[in-house]
Amino acid sequence: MYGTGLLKGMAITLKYFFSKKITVQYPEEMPQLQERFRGRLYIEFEKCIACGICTKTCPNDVLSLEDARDENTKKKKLISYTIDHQYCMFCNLCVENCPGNCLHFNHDFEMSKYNREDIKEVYHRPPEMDQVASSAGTSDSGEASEPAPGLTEEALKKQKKIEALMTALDKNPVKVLSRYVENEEDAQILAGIIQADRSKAEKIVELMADDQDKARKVAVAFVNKEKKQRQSQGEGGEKHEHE
Amino acid sequence: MMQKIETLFVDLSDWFIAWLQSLGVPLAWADGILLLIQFLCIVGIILVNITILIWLERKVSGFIQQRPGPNRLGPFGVFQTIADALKLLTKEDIIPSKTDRWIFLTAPILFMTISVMLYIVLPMGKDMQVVDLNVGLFFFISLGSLTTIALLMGGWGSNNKWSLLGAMRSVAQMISYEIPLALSLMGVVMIAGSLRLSDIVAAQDNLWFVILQPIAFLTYLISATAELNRGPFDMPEAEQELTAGAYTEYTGMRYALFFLAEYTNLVAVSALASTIFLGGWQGPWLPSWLWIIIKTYLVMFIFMWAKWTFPRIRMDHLMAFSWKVLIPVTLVNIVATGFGLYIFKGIGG
Amino acid sequence: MLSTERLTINIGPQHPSAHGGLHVEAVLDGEVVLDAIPHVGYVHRSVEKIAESRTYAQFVPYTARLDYLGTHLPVIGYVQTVEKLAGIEVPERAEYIRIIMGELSRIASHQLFIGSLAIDLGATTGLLYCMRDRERIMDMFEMTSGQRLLAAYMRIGGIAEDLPAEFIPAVRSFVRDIPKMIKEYQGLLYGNEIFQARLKGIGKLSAEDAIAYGVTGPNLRACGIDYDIRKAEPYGIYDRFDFEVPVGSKGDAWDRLMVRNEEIIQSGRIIEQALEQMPEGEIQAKVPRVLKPEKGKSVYHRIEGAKGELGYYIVSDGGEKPYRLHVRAPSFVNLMALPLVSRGGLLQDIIVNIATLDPVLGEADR
Amino acid sequence: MSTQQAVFEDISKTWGDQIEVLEDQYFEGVKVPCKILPEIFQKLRDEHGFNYLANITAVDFQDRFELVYHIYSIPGNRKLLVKADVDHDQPLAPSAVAIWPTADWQEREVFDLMGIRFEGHPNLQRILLPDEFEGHPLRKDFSMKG
Repeated sequence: MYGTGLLKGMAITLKYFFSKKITVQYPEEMPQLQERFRGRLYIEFEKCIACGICTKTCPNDVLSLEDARDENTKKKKLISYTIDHQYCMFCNLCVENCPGNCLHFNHDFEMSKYNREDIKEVYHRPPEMDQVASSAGTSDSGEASEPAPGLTEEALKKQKKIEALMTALDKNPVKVLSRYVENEEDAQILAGIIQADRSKAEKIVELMADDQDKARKVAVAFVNKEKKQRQSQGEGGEKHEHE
Repeated sequence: MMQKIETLFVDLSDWFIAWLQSLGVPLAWADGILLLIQFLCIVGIILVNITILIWLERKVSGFIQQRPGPNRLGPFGVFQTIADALKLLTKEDIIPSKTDRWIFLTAPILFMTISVMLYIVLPMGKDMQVVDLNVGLFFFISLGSLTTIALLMGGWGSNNKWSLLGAMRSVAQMISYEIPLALSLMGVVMIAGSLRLSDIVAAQDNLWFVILQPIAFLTYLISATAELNRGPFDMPEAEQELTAGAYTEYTGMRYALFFLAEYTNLVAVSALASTIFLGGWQGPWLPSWLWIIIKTYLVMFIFMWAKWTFPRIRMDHLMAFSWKVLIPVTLVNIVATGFGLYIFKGIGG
Repeated sequence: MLSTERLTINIGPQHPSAHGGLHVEAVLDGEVVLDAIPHVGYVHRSVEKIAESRTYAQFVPYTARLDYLGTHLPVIGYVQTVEKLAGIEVPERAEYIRIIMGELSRIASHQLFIGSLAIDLGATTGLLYCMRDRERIMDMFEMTSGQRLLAAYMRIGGIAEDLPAEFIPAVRSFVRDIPKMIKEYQGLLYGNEIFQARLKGIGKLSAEDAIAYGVTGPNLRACGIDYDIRKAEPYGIYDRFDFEVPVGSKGDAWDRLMVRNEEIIQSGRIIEQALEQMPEGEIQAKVPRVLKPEKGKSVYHRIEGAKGELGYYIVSDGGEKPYRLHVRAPSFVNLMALPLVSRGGLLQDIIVNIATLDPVLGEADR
Repeated sequence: MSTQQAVFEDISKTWGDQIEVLEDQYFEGVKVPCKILPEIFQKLRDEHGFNYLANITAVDFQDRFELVYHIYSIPGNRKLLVKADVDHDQPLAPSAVAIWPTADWQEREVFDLMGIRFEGHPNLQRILLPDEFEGHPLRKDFSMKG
């Protein structure tokens, strides 16, 4: 009969009138991003060997780098690295082709800026990366690569210590961590936290190299927080914290 | 207490007249002043109603489309409309150079004025009516059809092809649907035996006319949708075809006036539907003025629900539907009502 | 008899139903259309010239921007052309993944077709429901490639990354839900009498005209011609799947809608079969880092895109960049039929015809 | 393939050594002189059922242009490639619009981007680029610097 189609449509819309709303309330509620989501491109400056493959693979000339010969090792080193996000197509070609695996996309998608110039992101060589203080050869990069003498020695020592601790932590986390917390169980919890969040691991390792007491305090704080969280999760059902 | 709330507004006006008379103002003057105040109240009611209504329309459309609708300003986003109105008020009033200036400028004002005038005869509760005309229904229908002129003025004055097309469509549509609209109300008038709206409400003491006249109610709803230029009959605007039809060249507050007037009409038409078919302000427990609001909003929900479900009909189908379906159906309904009345009176008398 | 003046109005390029930059010059007599002349080129980006200054691998992401509504299909077409040109064999698993992604793109494109048709007819809610269902496909694209709309997932010789673990359950549940979605569109749109009245008998295109004007894809099949490149010249591994090619009979807007509706179901069938048959293994063939196809070789390769025959013609001069690349865009050719189907109808039918010819201007203008 | 063979035999019988058969792994084709294009198209459409013109494009080889036509026969599911050389200094070619209306826009596109004029085209105007645009961007000598 004429009109049944209309009524059927109205029944469908009425059904949805009372159904759950599916809009993601964006600024308050972050969208569920998939693991491979390509947000902002970033570079791990320390790992880059300045080979320039990324700049050659990029279809849109987003990437550019400035390199120089190291006086001592005769190797190329990276002085600065520029990512001009406004031309990026998020095609992933640079990430796939990077031999040192130092280009990545993170999950940050809020990239809008008020000025066109602000979109460009320039990485400068951090001063502590220059292991031996050298006055020559780096003059073109200005303030970024002229570290104060003396500090470099100390920074280098610390760097090495951190690196050693990090490898130890990766190999046997519970053993290393049990020195900083009360018992083995807590050490295990802490190991879990550190494995889940790399930034926390780095923080703790840095403190270990610097100030043992402070590291202990922070470690205990981490464990207590995690314990509390587990408790509340036990009450409120399984909830995955989304990052 | 209940009685107090029921007669709240009537008491207020009685008290006001008495107060004016105690100051030595003659009765005729006092009545005049009261009329003026009543008119201002209507404008106030309209504005408040429209803010709620536009918000409601957005909420309904959102809910139907699985969205929450506006929810940023105020609780549940109720202040969204106010913010929008403020924005439109502060916008530049652009008058294109090639327009027919005076026609262009007066069209939205005329549209709004006509829409507001519709409210004069609507009973908004027991004894709550600005003017109880003995030809109230007739007044309503004839004023309602005047809005065509305002739309035509807007479309013609804009000197824009889209606007003109929209205006032409609106004239054709309004003329075609005026007839079934009036005819579908005739059955009710025949039963009630009066064009006075308060009489029609009183005649529904025992039985709402929607039960006696279901076909008339349906045809009224359909032709009212067309009269209101609402989806699925929104030919004159037809956003996807005519960009905005007759309103294409309007900006700022002038555009807002058109927009507001359309919603004013929506409230008026829905209120008339509840007055004529749903027993008007009559209802148990609650005060009469609350009943009419509830019924009006229910009718408006039906309008919104249909708008957000259906696609737009085609122009020639629209005309054919009016002339080939609605008008014959309403005519048959009138004849059937006449027969029914004759038989009923024959039995009764 | 009143003499009436002809009225020329410009639908677009800025118009709610211009589908992204189409300009139709409509000559009207009242509401009756005397002629409708499409003007394209408002989103021209000279993709073919860009190709000449990019290496074969670098050009991959640009192709996704042709038909951005069925984003994997133009990429598949391009990489397969280059593989033909350079003689690269693609691993089995990559072929299956390409089929799945391509058919998902086709479903996404057709869903958006239904939605945009609905909103062009004034049924806003239809669009929102279609968008909601398409969102699940977008999520799957994000899952695999990290990009939602312009997923550059295909690579010359294979695909970029293997499927993540959560992908296959997601596809399965989506394919399972296709009949439910269709039923909802049926209830809200196809079953609606107003909707039917707006589409049935509108914009008729005869089979002869369709062939003469080079109309392809669902629009050609709606005219009653059983021609699908997936069957006529199976590319990739399409010869391994069992599916039907839906064909219309009248060639009107309604048939164009119904053909696409049926294609969604058939694509679902293909995806199901592909999931069953998909082997484990390599996803990327060995491709030299700098790809230099043989000098003087040229290849024309065509696939069944969401809009019709999508062809690439590439000429190599032995260098690492294509000497000449031409895209045979179905939307561009299909748009030529717009005056043909619109003449004699009403102004409102032009909107229906634009929507049902389903041009995507990124592809038409290139 | 036998019918395809017949096509080749037929056209080489008519035009003799003006026709050069192209070796192509995927797409069998012929190379013909530009001026006999309309006749050969007429014959292909009317006698051999090639009713569908899929694609027209042109390649700039700097000393010459090469027009490329991809033609199908839809019920027969056959395909044929036709190539023709066009002079670089005076790029003129006969139009195929009278035989396949679909050539209309595609020839306009070739004219627009490559600058080959088609004689007998009803409306040879720029299609993708604005009317006042100068030059033809797909030519190799087109300057990319704005």
